[in-house]
Amino acid sequence: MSDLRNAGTGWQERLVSAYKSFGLPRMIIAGMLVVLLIAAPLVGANFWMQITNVINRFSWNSVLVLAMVPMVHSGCGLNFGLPLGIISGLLGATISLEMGFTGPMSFVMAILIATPFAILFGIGYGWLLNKIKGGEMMIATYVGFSSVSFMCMMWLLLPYRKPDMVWGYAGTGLRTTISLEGYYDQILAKFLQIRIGSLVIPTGSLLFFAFLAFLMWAFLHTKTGTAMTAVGSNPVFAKAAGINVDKMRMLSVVLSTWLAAIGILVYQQGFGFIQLYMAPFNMALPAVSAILIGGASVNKASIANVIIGTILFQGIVTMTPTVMNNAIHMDISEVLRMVVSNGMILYALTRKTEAKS
Amino acid sequence: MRRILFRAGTIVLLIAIAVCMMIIGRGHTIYFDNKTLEYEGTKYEAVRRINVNVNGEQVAKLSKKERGMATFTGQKFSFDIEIIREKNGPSEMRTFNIEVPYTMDGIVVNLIGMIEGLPQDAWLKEFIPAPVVEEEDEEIIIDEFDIPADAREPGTVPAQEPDTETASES
Amino acid sequence: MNKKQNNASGRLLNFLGENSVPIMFVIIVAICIPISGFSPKFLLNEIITRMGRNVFLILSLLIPIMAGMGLNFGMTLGAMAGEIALIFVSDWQIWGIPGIILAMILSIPISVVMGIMCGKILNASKGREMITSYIISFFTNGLYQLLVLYMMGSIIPIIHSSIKLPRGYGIRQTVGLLNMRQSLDNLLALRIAGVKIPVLTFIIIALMCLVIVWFRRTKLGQDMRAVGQDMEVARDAGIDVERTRIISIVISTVLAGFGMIIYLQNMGDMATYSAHSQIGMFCIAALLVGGASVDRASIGNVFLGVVLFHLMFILAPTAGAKITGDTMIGEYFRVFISYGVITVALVMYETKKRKAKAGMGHLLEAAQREEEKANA
Amino acid sequence: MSDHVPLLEMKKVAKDFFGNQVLKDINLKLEAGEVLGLVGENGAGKSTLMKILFGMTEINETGGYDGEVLFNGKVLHFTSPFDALAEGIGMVHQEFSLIPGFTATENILLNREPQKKSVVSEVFGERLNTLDRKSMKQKADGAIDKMGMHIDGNMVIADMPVGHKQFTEIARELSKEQLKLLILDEPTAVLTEQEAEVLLQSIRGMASRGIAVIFITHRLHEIMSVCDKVVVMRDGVLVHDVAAKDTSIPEVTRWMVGRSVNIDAQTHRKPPETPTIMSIRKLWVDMPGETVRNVSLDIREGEILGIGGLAGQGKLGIPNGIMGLYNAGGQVTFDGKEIPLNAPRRCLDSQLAFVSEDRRGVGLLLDESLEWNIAFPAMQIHNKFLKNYLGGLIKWRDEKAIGEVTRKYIEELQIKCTSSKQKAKQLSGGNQQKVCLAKAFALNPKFLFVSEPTRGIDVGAKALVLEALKKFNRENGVTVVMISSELEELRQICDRIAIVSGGRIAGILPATSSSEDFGTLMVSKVV
Repeated sequence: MSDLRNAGTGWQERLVSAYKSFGLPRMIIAGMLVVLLIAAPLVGANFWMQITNVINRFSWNSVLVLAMVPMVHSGCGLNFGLPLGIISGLLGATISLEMGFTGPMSFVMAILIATPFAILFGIGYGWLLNKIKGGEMMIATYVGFSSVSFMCMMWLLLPYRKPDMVWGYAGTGLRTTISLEGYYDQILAKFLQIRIGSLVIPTGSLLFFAFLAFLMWAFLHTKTGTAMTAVGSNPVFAKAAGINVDKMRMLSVVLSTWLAAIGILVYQQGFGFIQLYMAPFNMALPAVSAILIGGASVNKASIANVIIGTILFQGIVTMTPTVMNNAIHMDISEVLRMVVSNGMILYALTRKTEAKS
Repeated sequence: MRRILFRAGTIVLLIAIAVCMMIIGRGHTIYFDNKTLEYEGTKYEAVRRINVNVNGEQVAKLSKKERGMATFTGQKFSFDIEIIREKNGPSEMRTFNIEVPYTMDGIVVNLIGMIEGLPQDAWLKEFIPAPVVEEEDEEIIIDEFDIPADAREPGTVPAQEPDTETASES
Repeated sequence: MNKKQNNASGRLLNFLGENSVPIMFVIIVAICIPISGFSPKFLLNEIITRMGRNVFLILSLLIPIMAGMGLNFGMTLGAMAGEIALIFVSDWQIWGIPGIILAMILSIPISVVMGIMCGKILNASKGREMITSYIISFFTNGLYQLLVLYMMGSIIPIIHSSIKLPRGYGIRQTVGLLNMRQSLDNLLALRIAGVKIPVLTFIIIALMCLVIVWFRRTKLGQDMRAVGQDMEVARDAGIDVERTRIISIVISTVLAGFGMIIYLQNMGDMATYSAHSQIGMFCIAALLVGGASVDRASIGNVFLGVVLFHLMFILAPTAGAKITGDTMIGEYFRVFISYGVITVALVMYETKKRKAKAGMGHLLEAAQREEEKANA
Repeated sequence: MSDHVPLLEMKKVAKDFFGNQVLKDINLKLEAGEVLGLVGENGAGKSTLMKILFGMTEINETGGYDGEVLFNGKVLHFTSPFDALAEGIGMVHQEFSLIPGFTATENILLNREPQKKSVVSEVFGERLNTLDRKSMKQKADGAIDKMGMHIDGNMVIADMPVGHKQFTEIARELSKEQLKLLILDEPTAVLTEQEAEVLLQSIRGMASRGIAVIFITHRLHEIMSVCDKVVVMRDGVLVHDVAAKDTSIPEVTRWMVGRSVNIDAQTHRKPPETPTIMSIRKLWVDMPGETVRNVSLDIREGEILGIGGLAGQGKLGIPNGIMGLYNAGGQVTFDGKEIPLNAPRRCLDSQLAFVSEDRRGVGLLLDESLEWNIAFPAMQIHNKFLKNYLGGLIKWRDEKAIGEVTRKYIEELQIKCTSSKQKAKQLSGGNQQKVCLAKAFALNPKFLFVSEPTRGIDVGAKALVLEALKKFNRENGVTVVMISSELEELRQICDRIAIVSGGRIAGILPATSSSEDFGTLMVSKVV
């Protein structure tokens, strides 16, 4: 039977299978974005401004989406525990600021300080996920939530003293949002920034993402990266081939956590603020649905998925409010975003994947 | 067949209960006025004091030009009033039954008109609340996760748990 | 094995291990009560109020657990159905107990439709029901907002401007339920030594418990238990597994709708866009605190859970403030505990599942050694 | 005689799975109250025949069967086992089909519980009837009595010893009033000797009540003691159908395994008298369904050793345990060094390789390319197909080298595929098996375990695989241990054959020994 299939893989069939693997929901979302792009000038929105917005949002979020890749590759599923990595990033950011670094140095130091936290948290998180193989996604979600709420207490209790970070009246406890002006606000975006009319391209941020994406791509081409993919594809095969499955999974979790930490720092430099307390809660689901929209599944993801997904998702998110508001004076973009992003995750969860144990 | 019958019966029963509830549970607000009333050229003066009782409970004590309020559910409403025309004078008891149209949320009755036995259109009016000028749209936060910043139990507004609040301050 | 079980200390350890979560909470509560300085009367009053308010909602979680579908994070769907019904009822100005009954009846069709949708999706994602039902609750929240924030008042007629947004469509942030506030709780209410007991609410809850007990004895309940334990065997025996699972979710959703209405009539007003968003999490946390696990929960767990969890909820902010001098610490602490307890329960469930799968190599080894001894 | 209708009659029943003929021309008669013993090697077609009789859906899904099955004189057209149950055919499968948290009573009456009506059920359907616990207990107890073995109806399945679970299953079938024919598929496999004896008695009891029984087992003495007639199957053909009293265990054994093909002594070399390369001592392996108990075995350098035996007797557990895929204990020395168990990496480092019987589960990365599948273990274990940068700090995948080696094996083993980049899941079973071999060959092992290399592949591919193994052994001097359920296949290429029975080595014979000798060993310690 399969011999038959082997014989005739014409280009039409390939096209059909490409369509099938792309999936209906993605088609709809891509179609929606095209419609939005066409509609934007028609309803009087500045087209290039829209494009700038999309690129900007892409540059903020892409690293967070990239953080999904390692864990998907090693078969740990979608990293709903992204907030844990984000917390490492937040620790890096706040400590860097507290230590008095400013300008570009504060960004470099934030990354450096966030790294050991990310590794430490990643190891703990990876250890836990190795104990509960098969139930990763649900537990990851709640590990994320617990850690966020735990850190809420810590932000209040840790001895931060820098006046522009803590509540003025009490002198202790971090503020919910901390402005990054004078620190690393737009530090990457301003680097080699290109302006053509109303189109602004944050070259530095894009290059930074490209650099990380390249590293990820390169890693997946090394011996270890290959082993990680094999673990995700078939853990028993990997075990039989002498791979330490748990170690590979752990590595992927650490990588994912670290990328999330870097991701939030990149996000902050674009956004201009550090958001603390309950803010990291909101971060996992958009990243998860972005990579799924990009064509990834629960156990397969590539760099291309990250790029396509982030563009599509952020495109929808940034363009719908303006276009909708201009067109029908009813801003249903937020609701639309919820339906689209969660619908995408649901779609991915209901796809049958090869049963593995 | 038997089952379909039973099922249909259950659904009809539920709908019947629902309809019943809609009738007996329909809430109305009734406002009592002790105000001077002009009807077909005749002027009816407000009295010194009227006490309004619903089910034996006093809901309003109305001096001249005052308005009282009561709420009730259903379409039929009965209340007693005690009329005192002079200070320390004798009181006069009257009982009234009125029917309220289903569609009206609130009605205003002029007690004077009722006491004088005028026709219904003289003393019954629909209560139309004065349009409140509101400031711009209130912000609807429909954030996906919607953890309130102070992370209370959902919907528990502090005002409703005064005990907890005061206790925590002490 | 038998020897170990007969061993008294072993049994004690077993008991402690299986009930570690409730025991931990008892300890937390025992420490917090003296620190917080609340009077017993106040605490008792609070607990009884919260019991009346929450127990019904939590009871709605029991049936999906019985059917092996784990903690139904999708109970939020029922809560939304209840809220939609309440919006209508409050717009139609139906007050008091009739209003509550009408809202319950109205919520049934909405809950059933949502439940069927949820059940079908969960059938397509067997093995990861929990994360799926969790995402479904977000997804449906989007649909709910589309309905309530955009369609109500524009497509669906809403009469009263008191619940409508000034812009002409959409429902306000809060919908006042003053006219039915606690009407269920106040009817037949008793006051014993200053403690108010909402007798009618408790009677309803007791009836619900009886219904659940009865339901376990029905054919459907038996089928659900069978499906919950082994889908394949149940299917081989001719039980329609998919349908049974959908029914369990539908029942849970309908009950959650009723529960939400009971909850909101007690609160007296409704946060239109956020009342449901956390309710699933709090109910699940409470159930788990009561000693339930992902695959096993009883009515006893519900009551114990409500008492312990809500005691913690009342005590944490004050105790936290007394200890650290900051009220917010306690607030965050109780959120942390809620999430933490769910995390711990999920981890325990998964590790137990894996342990059960792990083989009995040691038995083989022992048998071999016996054999050698016999040969020697 | 002509108007007498037997309870069950099969006429010219045949079945193929996509051109692969597994049953040919089966004719069979069974009277009410008769006990029929069905014996045959694994893959002889017993289970397919029973699946046809029981109306299993997979038969229908794969195109039905040829010939006729008559039950009580009526031609059967089952579309699902429920049809069979309705007709009065019951089957006790090898795997338990019981709800672990239910009591025996609940399991016996699963989905057939006596019920009481109530008002609620009038509205919401019969499923809201309450269970009638009292009559449930009565019915279940009745069935247990019928069986003759006492089990506690209130005991939860999870707490039961294995034997009682088996009896619960049987009681479930007996509780069905319409039961006329009961199929028992290796029911005694999990029973202790005494329990098995009770079961045999209860089979006799059933027969005396007029229930016909088809009894499948590898324990031939059980067949002899309880059956009225014995039916022997081999290679999809019914070879003998005789009364039990007219035959004997050795004769049945011969029928079971004996093929007329006599192994040509010339094609066989003399078993090499080389030193031992691997010695296994007191090995136990906890592999579900293939438990290994206290195995000791010496393997000589450069030989091809076959390990045979019936399914479920533990032959598969041996390589899986040594290679660290299942929990194992004992001692294994290879080339003078002890190999730690439960550590796959250490085995591979010592140049052992393993081709698993579970191609799709263990053997392949189904979603990846052939290149990955073939090169992966060699890359990971021996750092092959890698380019080193920065003094070995970065080990980059060498796609070119991987492509080359893959194409080399594609050619050598004649793997049919569109390109070396094709995904493994798109290949046919035979070609997948070749990929698994290529993967092992690419490791350049000194010692190779091959488990069921020909399972589920067509004849052409089978010959190729066996030839490739033989060549690999002869040309590279690699010691090969081949595990297979097909004795003939082992006899073709092996030097010596060890037979595993009951988790233990029952004996080791040269490949040229007679079929009967092997057959006797196979059933010698069956548990």
